[in-house]
Amino acid sequence: MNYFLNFINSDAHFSYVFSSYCIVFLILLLIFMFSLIKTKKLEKEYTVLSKNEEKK
Amino acid sequence: MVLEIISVYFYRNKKLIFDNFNLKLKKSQIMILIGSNGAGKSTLFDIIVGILEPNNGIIKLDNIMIEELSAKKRKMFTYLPHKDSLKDNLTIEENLISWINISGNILNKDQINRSLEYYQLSELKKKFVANLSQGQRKKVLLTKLILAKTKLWLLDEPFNGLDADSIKKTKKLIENHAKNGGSTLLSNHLDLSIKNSKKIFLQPIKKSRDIVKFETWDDIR
Amino acid sequence: MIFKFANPLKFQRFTKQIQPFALSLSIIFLFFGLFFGFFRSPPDYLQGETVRIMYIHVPCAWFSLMIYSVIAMCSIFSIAFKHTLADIISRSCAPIGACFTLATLVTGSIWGKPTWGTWWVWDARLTSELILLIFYISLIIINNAYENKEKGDRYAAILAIIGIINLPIIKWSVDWWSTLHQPASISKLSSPSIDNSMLVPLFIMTFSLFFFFISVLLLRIRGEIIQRKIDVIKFSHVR
Amino acid sequence: MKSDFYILMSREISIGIKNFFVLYTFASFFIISILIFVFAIGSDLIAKNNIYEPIIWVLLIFSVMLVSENFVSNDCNDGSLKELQFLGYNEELIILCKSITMWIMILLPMIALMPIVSIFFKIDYVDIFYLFINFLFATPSLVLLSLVSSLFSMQLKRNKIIQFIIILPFYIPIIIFTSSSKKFALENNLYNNNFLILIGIFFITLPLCLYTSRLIMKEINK
Repeated sequence: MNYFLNFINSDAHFSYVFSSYCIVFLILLLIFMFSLIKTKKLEKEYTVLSKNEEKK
Repeated sequence: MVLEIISVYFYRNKKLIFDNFNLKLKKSQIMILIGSNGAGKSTLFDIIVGILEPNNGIIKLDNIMIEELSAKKRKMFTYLPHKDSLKDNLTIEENLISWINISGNILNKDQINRSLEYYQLSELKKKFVANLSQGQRKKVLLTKLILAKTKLWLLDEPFNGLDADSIKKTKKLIENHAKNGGSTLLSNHLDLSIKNSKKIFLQPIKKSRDIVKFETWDDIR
Repeated sequence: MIFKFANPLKFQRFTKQIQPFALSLSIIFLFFGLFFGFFRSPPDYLQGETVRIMYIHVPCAWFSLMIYSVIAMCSIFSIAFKHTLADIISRSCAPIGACFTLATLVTGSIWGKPTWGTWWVWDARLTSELILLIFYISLIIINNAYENKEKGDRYAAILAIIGIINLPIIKWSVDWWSTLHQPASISKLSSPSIDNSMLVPLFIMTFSLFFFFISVLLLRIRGEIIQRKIDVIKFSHVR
Repeated sequence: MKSDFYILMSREISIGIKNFFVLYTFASFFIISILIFVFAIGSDLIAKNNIYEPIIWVLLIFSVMLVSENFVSNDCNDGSLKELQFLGYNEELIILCKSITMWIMILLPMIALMPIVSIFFKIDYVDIFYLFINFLFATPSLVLLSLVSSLFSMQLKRNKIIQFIIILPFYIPIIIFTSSSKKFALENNLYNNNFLILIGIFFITLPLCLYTSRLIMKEINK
């Protein structure tokens, strides 16, 4: 437990480690969000298209 | 059997162009493919010649599969595609000479001059191809037929851009080629008739896949 | 071939089930990794706390190379067997690979600041990572350069094949070049002598990133399949 | 019966000689960009810490890339590339003959340009000899790579710039081993075996570029 404590108050290196983790999680979140939104949009479009395919 | 096309299927960017297409070309027979542009005439020629592989189907030249014969192809057919492969910065004569070297025949100068007279191109011999009209370029392309000593002729729309007189000349050329045992397959977008020739009408495939069922991976290619 | 009988519909349902499962697995492993990384492992005597960046930097570097080998295998498969699933996998892998290399570069330069004092150092591994990023970007560009998706896939596969053979040469020549330019820099970035207390979070983080990669990949594959179905429907209307 | 290689080579050379204009673009681009560098850096600075070699190599790479475009494009647009294919010549041979003619046509202006460049940069004669040997071994792989990149851009209607972005990472090993030979001669004995590495790189890029251009040429007709 004390590893984490003196990690918190090691003021010199804390900002570097913390920022690097935040940036990596940001990048991974971005790629996840983009592909999620893209797939959802495509699914909606596909259901619309296949609906009026059946009508024809 | 000079040329045989057996059950060819071909997709081009998600559209079905040939659906179980069959064709048989016998010796000294003329066959005309008539179809609107975009019906896949030049695609068919590309498939016959072996540049495009059909999705499935077999093409046979003199009962040999097209994949097997690689260098011998030159001797078996002459294919004049839609785009004339003439170099702009060369004169007519140089173009013909370079074509003769590529297609593997050996001809001397006066044979070339005699062949140029057929379409009255002999006085344009020294002109560069760049400043020739579209019709004259087509005539230069057709003089290749006179020089070629091959059995099978594959002509992709030989008549467009030609005036009436040279259309008659080309027809006469094709007819006496058929007389001495050669066979030709030519395509045209207008309906025309050559003596004892067989006509095939190519319609673009109307059968669109209404309810699109995606069974195999090729459906979404 | 294993993919022959799995048609798009079955494959789509398969990805729909696996994807959330993989995502939850990756989040669980992430918590374990962070716990072991920050609570159980000691700081390094030489670099202090910044060694904890290694737990995220090294897995990302491994994955940027692993994803490129996935793309390379899929492009060979697609050139040899002309199977659309291989094209779809390699098309959806490229952006994820680019993000992992970007993450490696950023964490590498952040890690370099305390150890070397400057943000960017022309160290051998960082430069070859930068070249890998440029290569990923050119793969993505060529994938979307053509309106006809199939042509884009084919040219991207050809570029990937050129890359398979040239990237090791580039890596080797960059290493040789950087040893000439900076003979002095003892590459501190190399992970120090790892005792097992540091090894455990490293592997757990690798597993979490692996499952994250799988889930995003399956998501993008499903999107690609649906995109191609839409194109086919749109094209079949055009007479 | 003349062999395929002889036929193709004679065709390529006869066509290459006809459009001599290509050599003027190559030579003029090379000279003008050298002038730009001299004005930018100043000739005494170049002569002092002799960075003339990297400058020459970077300019050579860009001029080869520019010139390779019109070697392939007028053949492909007027259909003679397709004609060669359906006449039964396999694609590797076509590309091999094109690269050989391009290499020869690039060699001629370089022989003329070398003395001029040496006067510009006040290089002594020993280095010119090594520069030229380096040049002989590196340009074949440069030519092959730029041909592949111009084939890539044949199909692109909109943005032709992609061909430069794609192919640049593959020039890195060549530029590393050519422009560093003179500078690090003293520190290590890599001086004389840089040529061997360049030959090695050439023997890797030769089959690779021939195979990929075969794949591309099959794709162009689709």
